[in-house]
Parts: sequence; C-alpha cells; structure tokens
Amino acid sequence: MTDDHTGQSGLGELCRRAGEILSTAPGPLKRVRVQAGDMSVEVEWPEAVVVSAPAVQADQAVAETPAAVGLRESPDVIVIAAPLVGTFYRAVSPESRAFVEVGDTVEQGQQVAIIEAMKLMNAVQADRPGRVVEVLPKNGDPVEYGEPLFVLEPCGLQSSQK
Amino acid sequence: MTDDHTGQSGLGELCRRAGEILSTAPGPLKRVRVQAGDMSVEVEWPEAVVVSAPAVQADQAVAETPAAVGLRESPDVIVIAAPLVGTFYRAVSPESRAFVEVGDTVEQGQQVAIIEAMKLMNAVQADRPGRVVEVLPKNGDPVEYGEPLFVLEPCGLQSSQK
Amino acid sequence: MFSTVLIANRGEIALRIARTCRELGIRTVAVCSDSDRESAVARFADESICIGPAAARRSYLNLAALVTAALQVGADAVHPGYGFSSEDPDFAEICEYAGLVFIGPTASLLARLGDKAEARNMARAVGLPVLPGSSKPLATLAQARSIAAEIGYPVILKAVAGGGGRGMRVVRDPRDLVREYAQARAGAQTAFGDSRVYLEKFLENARHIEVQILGDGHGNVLHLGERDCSVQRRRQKLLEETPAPGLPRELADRICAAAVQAAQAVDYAGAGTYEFLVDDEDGFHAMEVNCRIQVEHPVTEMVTGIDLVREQLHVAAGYGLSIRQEDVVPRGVAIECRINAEDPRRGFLPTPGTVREFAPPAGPFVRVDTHGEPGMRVTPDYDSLLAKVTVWAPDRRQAIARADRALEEFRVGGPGVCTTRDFLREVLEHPVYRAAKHTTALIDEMDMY
Amino acid sequence: MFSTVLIANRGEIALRIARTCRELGIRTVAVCSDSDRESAVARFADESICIGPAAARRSYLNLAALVTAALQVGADAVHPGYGFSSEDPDFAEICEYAGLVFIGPTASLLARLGDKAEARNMARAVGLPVLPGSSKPLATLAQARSIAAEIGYPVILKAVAGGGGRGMRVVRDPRDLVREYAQARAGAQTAFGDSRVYLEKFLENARHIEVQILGDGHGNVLHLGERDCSVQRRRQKLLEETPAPGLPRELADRICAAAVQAAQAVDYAGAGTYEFLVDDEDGFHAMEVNCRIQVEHPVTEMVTGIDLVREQLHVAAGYGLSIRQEDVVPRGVAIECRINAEDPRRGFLPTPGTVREFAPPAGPFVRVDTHGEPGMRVTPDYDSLLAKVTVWAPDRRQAIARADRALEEFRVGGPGVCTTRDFLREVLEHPVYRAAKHTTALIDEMDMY
Repeated sequence: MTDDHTGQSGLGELCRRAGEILSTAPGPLKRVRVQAGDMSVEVEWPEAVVVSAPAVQADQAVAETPAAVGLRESPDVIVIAAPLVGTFYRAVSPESRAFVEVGDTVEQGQQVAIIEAMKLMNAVQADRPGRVVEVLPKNGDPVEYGEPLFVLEPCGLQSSQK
Repeated sequence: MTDDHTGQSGLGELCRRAGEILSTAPGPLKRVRVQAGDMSVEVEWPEAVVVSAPAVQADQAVAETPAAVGLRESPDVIVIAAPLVGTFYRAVSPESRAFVEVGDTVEQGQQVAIIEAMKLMNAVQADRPGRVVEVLPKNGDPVEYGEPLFVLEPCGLQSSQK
Repeated sequence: MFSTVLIANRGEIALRIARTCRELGIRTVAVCSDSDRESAVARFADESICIGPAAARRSYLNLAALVTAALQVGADAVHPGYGFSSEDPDFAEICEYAGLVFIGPTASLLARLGDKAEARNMARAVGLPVLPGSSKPLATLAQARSIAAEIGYPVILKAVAGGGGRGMRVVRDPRDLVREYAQARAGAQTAFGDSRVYLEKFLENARHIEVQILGDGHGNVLHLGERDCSVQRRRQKLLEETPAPGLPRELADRICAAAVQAAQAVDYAGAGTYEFLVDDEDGFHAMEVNCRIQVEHPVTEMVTGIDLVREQLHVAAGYGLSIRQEDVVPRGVAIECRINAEDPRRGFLPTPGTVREFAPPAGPFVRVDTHGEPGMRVTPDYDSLLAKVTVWAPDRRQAIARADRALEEFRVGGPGVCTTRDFLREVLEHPVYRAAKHTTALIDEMDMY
Repeated sequence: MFSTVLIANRGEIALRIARTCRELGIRTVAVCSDSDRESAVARFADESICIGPAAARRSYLNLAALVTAALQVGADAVHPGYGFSSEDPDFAEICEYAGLVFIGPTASLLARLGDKAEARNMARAVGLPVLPGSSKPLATLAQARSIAAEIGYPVILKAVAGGGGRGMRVVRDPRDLVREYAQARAGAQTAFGDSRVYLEKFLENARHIEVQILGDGHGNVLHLGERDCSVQRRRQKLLEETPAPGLPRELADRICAAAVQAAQAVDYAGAGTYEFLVDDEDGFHAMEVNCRIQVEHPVTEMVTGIDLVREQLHVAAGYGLSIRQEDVVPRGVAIECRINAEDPRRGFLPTPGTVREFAPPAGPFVRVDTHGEPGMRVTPDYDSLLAKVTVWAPDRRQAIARADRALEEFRVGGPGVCTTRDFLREVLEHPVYRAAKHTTALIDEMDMY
C-alpha cells in the first residue's frame, strides 16, 4: 500500500512535469515522453489532424447524451456531462440530501443532479452504472452544454478491488 | 524517501532544462531530449513543414549560380540554369556553330550559350564538367531566371561507361 | 449602452454583430452548439457558451437554452441576428419576461407582421398597393378555387407563417390547384408548424425590390434606399445590389416612401425590410416585412456609410437613431455575392464537406463577411452560406468588374464542396443582368440553356 | 487602355496594382525573385516571370532584367509601384527607350524632383514656403557650419538623393556638426550612391501633412485631400489618416491648394504626393515630392471612393483623368495601420522568421492590403511590411474604435516574428493621439516611458 502510494505520487510528478511541458511548448506536438527510473510518461499525437466529413446529425434522439468536453472518457473513467445549459444542483432543495456523494455507487438511469433552466428542473441521470469519484461543479454553479459534472469509475473496477 | 526526493528534483531539473531549450531555441524544433542518469525528457515535433529563417542573402557574389527550377539535380544529373532573364542563343551568330551539341563534353568554365538582355550578350558557362545530354530551350527562346537550359551527366559517369 | 450582449446566432452574422459590439465597447458573449465550439465568433467574442448539440432545434432554436445562457453570463440584451428565432414573437416575449432587451421589434409587432396574410392587410390599410389575393388564410379548397378564378392564374400559394422565400408554390393551371393546395398546407405544417396558407396573384416577370428602414419606436422612421434582390434561385436571394439598377429613380423613391409610411404606421423600432414586387405594367406591390437585420445589409452599409447593427443597438438601448434622413446620402453602387456551399448544376443542392482551401478576396472596395477558414466543416445542420463578398464602386459597370475580380480571386473548395462562386460570375457576365433587365426569373432562364 | 502591364514590384502593392488592372481588363504580368515564386501576386497575375535571385539589387532593382521581362511578355506598360526603382529616372528613360510606357512622371521630372535640394528650389520658385536652409548641396563643411549658424540649431542634414524619410540626421549642437556631416555624407553614399547632402531647419514639434495630387500631364491637376502621417518611428510612417485631425480646415485647404499649384507648375502627370511640415508658429513648409503611388494611398481611396491606381493607368494610357476636382467629395475618416514584422521594444528592428498564423481582420468598413498568408517567410531581403489595415468610419472616434477592433482581431505571428500590431493599439489608445495633438515626436515620447 505504501509502495503503491509512493509510486502513484512519483507518477503524478512525472505527469505534472509533462503537463508543464505541454502547456509551455510552442506549436503542435507529436510526442512528449517523461521518464524517471522505471517510470515514464509518453504522450503522442495522431498523424492526421483533419477530420472527415461528419455523419448527418440533424435529427438525433432528444435523449442524446452529450460528449463531455475537456475530459476524456477511457475504460477506467466515466464522465456524466451536462445535457443542457443551466444551473447545477446536487439536491432537490437546499435542505435535502444530495442525490449522490463521492464514493456512492449509482445505477444506470439513477438521478444524480438537477439542472435548472428557465425555472424548469431537469433531472440528470447516470447513463451507465459506476462509483462516483468526483463531483466537478459546486452546488448552484452555472454549467454549459457538455460540461463534465461527475467522474465515475466503472463498477467492474470497483468490485475487482473488493 | 530521500531517493524519491532526489529523483523528483532531478526530474524537475531535467524538465526545467528541456523547457529552457524550448523557450530559447530559435525556429521550429524537431526533437528535444534531456537525459540524466536513468532519467530523460524527450520532446519531438512532427516532420516540420516550416522552414527556418533563411541566411542573409543580400549580398551574394554576382557570379552566383542559380538553382534550376522544375528540374532536380542528382548525382547523375547536372543542370545549367539561366543566370538572368533574356533571350537564349546557342551560338555567337545565326551563321556560327553552336557552342555545344548533345554528346559534347564540356569543361568547367566553358561557355555553352549566350543570354541576351537589353542588347547585352551574357555568356553562360558550365560550372562543372560534364557531357551534354539535352538542350532544353530552342535557339532564340525567351528564358527566365533559373530556367533549366542544359542537362549534363557528370564526366565520371561517362568515363566509367568508356 | 448595454454592457453585455448575448449573440443568439452563429456564422458570419454572429461575427458581424460581435464586431460592432466590440467597437462600441460592449462585452460580447457568443453561443455555440457542440459542433461550433471552435468557430470564428466563439474565438472573437469575450466569452462563449455552449448551449446544446449540433442540431439547431436543440441549440440555436432552443429558446430556453438561449435565455438561460444570457442570464448566466449576465447579459442585458440579446441580438438574434437573422434566421433561427430572430423573428419569433415568443423569443422576444421570453427575453422581456427574463429582463433582457430583445434587439428587434416588440413581440406583438413580430406576431402581427409575421402573419403574412395579416401583414398584407396592414399594408393595404395604410394605402400600399398589394397584389390581388385572399385577405385571410384560406379556409377551404373551394375558397381557394373561387379566389384564384377571380384574380386569374397564375397564382402563388404562400404559408401564413412563412417568409424569406420559403414555403411557396406557383399554380399555373386550375387543374393543379387541388394538388398544390394540399402540398402547400402539408409543407407549411412541416416547415413552420402552421398549415395555414393564403394565395395571391403570381407575377412571372417581376423584380424583387426591398427597402431598408430604421425606426426608433417613437414614430420616427427613415429609409436607407432600396435593394434589388431579383437574382434568386428557388426564391432564395443569391446576389443583391443597391441602388436598384434600371429602376426609374422616381419609382424607387415612391417605393421607399411607401415603406417609411407603412413602418411609421406601426411605430417600427430597429432595422427592418419592406419587400416589394415591381412589374412594368402595374407598378409596385407590397409583399412582406422582415423584422430583423437582413443577410444583404452590407450593400446598404457600403453606399451609405451607416453601420446598421450600430443603429439597432442604439435604438434597442433607448438612445434613438444616431442619424436623420438627411444624413443618408447614398454614394455609388454596391453588389453582394453569396458564396454558398451548393452545387448550381444540381439545383443548388447543398454540398457538405470540408473546406480545405479558403482564401477570401481583399483589397480596394471589397468587403468580406465570413466565418470561414481553412479546414472548416460544412455540415447539413446549418445553412450553406460560406461568405458574402460585397464590393463598392462609383458606378455599376465598375462594380460588376470589381465583383468579378473579387470572385475570381476567392480560392475556396475542398473534397465534396461545390460553391456558387463560378455561377455568380456567369450571372455577372449575363447580358440580361448587365443590361439591368433581369427579373426573378433570371436564374431559371439561365438553367434552361 | 493597355493590353498588358508588367508590375515591376512585389508584395502588397504588386497585388493591389494587379487587382485594378484585372478590373480594367488588362492582362497582368508579375515579376518575382527566386524567393517570391509562390507569392500572392505571382498566383494572382495572368503570368509571372522570375527575374533574378532573392537579393533586390539583382532582381527588383535590376532595371535590365525588368525591361527584358516586360519586352519578353509583350507588355505595353510598366507599373513601378512604390520603393525599389519607382522614382528612378533611369528606369523611366530605359522604359521609354524600349517602347514601354512607364506609369509615372517623365524621366526628366523624376530627376528634378528626385534631387531634394532642387525640389526645394522649385517649391520656392512657385511661391511655396520652405524651411530655411541650403539652396544647393553643401560644398564644404565650412559652408554647412555657416548656414547652420545663420538659421540656428537644430538643423537636419538630408541626402540630396534620399527620400521617404531615409538618410536624415538631426544636429542639435554645433559641436556635433563635424561628425554628423561626415556620417551623413558617408551614409548617403552607401544608401543612394550619391554623397551630396543639404541642410535645413529642423522642427522639433511638427506634423507631417501630405497632399495627394493627380495630374494629367497637360496642366490639369487636382487634389484628393490631405493625409496626416505624423505617427512615425525613425522618420518612417506607421499610421496615417485623412482628413488631418485637429488641423484647421482653412489651413488644410491652403496646403492642398499649394500642392496643386506646385504640381501644375511642372505639368505633373499621374499620382504624386507633396509633403509638408506644419508647425503651430510658422504655418506650413514644403518638404519633398513623392512621384509615385504612396503606401498610405488607401486612406484617400476610402474617403473619396476614387481608385488611384485606376487614375494612374488612365493618365499613362493617354485618357486623361476620369474625374474632376468637383467629383472629389471626401466623406468620413480613414486610418491606416501598418503591420510590420518589427519589434517595437528593440527600436523597431525587423524580425525575420516564419509567419505561422496569419488571419487578417474583415467585416464592415475594414480594408486589408496584404500579400501575407500562413507559412509566409519574412526575409531580410525586403521591407518588413506584412499588411496594411485601413478602416473607415463617419467620424474619428468611431474610426479609432474600428481600427482597434480590426487590429485586435488580426491574428498574426510565428516563431521569431514580432509585429507592430500591439504597439499600434497603444498609439490608438494614447491620449495625445486621441486628442489629435500628436506630432512626429509622438513615438519617441512614447518610448520614453
């Protein structure tokens, strides 16, 4: 456990350093690699930047789930993004308990927050099950469409740890 | 802990060095790699499209040989290009013999043509020896600066063929 | 003046509005759909907020999202641009309800002028000539048949809720009326959520002349001259110019005066356009009113030197107009060419794709309004306008030569992307256009050979 | 009109000339050096011909190559643009000898007005006020010393063959005269191949006012108003505007009339600029004449609507001017900002490099003249001008706001490349500039804090 922790923080250091390079380096990069001892971080960009013509998007289902912006999903990370622009609330009312807290496990379809727009309360639901790792906006924060709200880790990962 | 600390600050040093290089190096870079012991930082750019700033060209020798345009030189191919804009002549006068014909071997410095501009006759010379393979413009054709006039093959090749 | 304006639109007009706001020291907030996050206006504006997915219905047409965004960023006014919800009375009303200034006419005026049958009646009430037709939405097919018989074929069926040239059907033969009436109603329902249609006499060879007006909402209305928008395909404008060429000045002045009279009668506030059809025999006929900034407003700006968006902001902020009628002194000729991602050879079908090369023209007396840049994607989500190239010159002959030069200079294209550039150069070359004898039938006639 | 014009220049002015030629139906041939083969004008022109290596001396300044190229492509006229050989009497003469029309004044007039000491005398001869100074090139140091003592320090030493602000040295203290005189002669020899210098009184706080004139070569001369070019660094213009702000209209009119009078006296043909210094105490003083199109001509074009290159072509082709003085009706205010690849923090040192990002502004009342594009290389071979951003507005306050908006919008830069963009925004913000109280000392004073 201690070893593991140390390893993580060493890796965090590597990532932070790599991040520093990314944010200061001029122009588009191809690859960044940071190594320390047996640890290394390497970031590489795809060859082609140009994206091909899009599929017709004119009439998607209303329940379409927005892609989160600025946070990448991965096998280990589920992101719940804002399905509309509005004010983010974690509970039904100031006195109520939050729908979810960090550490909670949520089911698919379970309500995790409210976004209020034009006095209308819109439920935000989890579209996949998972364990809540982080809640990004604060209660009452304005959020825009696609803004990441919750970071979850898949239930599979969690149960394997148990 | 001490090891770990040393490692981290050594890494910080590495990254700082890399950052310094990034921010001070002139022109676009292809790759930066900083290594210390078992640690290294490496940053690489895609195959650069952008060319670095040119050397000052303001005052080159008047006898500068222009690069031929649209025809690549190679180990097997020598190109003599027009050193100025004007009219291309293969001989001193319509009655005279051409300076060179296909198949002739020319010495370095040997006159191969005339370019007339504003009634002035300018000699075109071979800047390297070779055997004439092709004469590109016709006698009396207008030529622009850098236009390929003669294709030669190096003498070495020719002698090896003998 | 306003401190923050939310621009409830996208594309070139959003950028154009943001530019004037910046010049007036107003903070600008752009809205964007998920697919427009990297757009020119999102980069230009002081702030940008994503209001929904690519589909316009869920972003740029989503009134709740627009107003929520405006409140969230602390805007005190909303500029709706053109198209989308710019003439939607509900939008104006919701803004007012939320304490936001809607930069345009009031909700009630939008409602009245947005009903095209009602607008006809309003025009007639102030003495403007209108084409013979139904004075109310058609109740039955029998009524349509009887009115059409009375005024004589050809007739044109129009959606009451339509506008901007959309939702119209010409009927030349009485036997086609049943079919066209049914299709017009169905089309109107699909396009505008309102199946009501009306009909009027159709003019085969008319010119589309419109008048730019500005009103302060207190009875003061002035006009900025007329525009000829007769070069149309499928009743959509493609090239516009001012002053209207080949139109007797006396007739043009009467049309301008008529527009001012009609706008005064409704205490018009802001920028608006009164559209007319002009035919040689019967003079001019009022058609409809566009209660917003118009796509083709740059031609008027170039000959008058007046920034129309600036006047819109002045009026909406309660400052009144910054100019009087005598300050409007048109000079020279301006022509606007719309570069759309469309294929003229396939009935002007939009051609989505990636615009790999995008180098608009520049230089003397050329203005380009565009949100385009190399690598931009043209998606079927939005309209196909890539750029407006507007030129000015002292006279029409020079303006045509300049427009042609500018279009030739415009390098634009990419895999799958066709544009109207070359077709517009054919229009500029066309002897009927050059002689200023063209009507709204010009492009159909060009298609024929 | 000419059938083919060879444009004996490069950069934005070559493109600008080609645009007007195209609009007039004239075939254009661009010349290029080896390093300019892919330039904007080479792509725009109907034909392009390479005349030499990158070094200007062997390409754009190579008269034999230019004339040979013109003959080779069948040109009937040569437009010299500005800079390079545009005012070289030899160029005009060789063109004439070769049967080519040189678009500019005659060789003999270029020779007379190009000699700055002689030009002073000509101005004085027609009654124009000139600053006290030497009436001939200085023969000896003793003569310089005696004239300087007579007119009083500070004085300015100028190269007889100079112009455009180059080759000048201010002497404030008599003890510096020896050194400055020697350096001025040496500098003039290096820069212009002519070591002769003259001197005149130096005004510390003067405004640089110039008058755009057009002459038909038959005694008809008209003016297109004045320009204020006082915003200068190292006597090189950086920002120009028209009309001159804060200058009494009566004084401006007198200066314009003086320029017309002087140009009439020499039967001026084509476009020219008479430069003056204006100081509060002594009124105005004639300085020099630029016998060519000027970098800052767009401001005049934007307020008058007159295409100056078109008039140059008309006059050179023997058609006379297409306008009369009463057709020149200036409207509003225009400001030009020069975006140079220079570092204002290092004395405006040129910064060669690659311009990776290049997205010029656009929209209402903004004109951009540029040959720039992303990836363009700025080399030490040529001048550092990347783009001219010219804006128009009904009044000066709006013009300043618009210029600032346009500059802010201009995305330009790349590794190693600095530009004057941000510095120009500081000028536009500067209270002295805003109050129109600035003189040619403005930038030096800005540098001080």
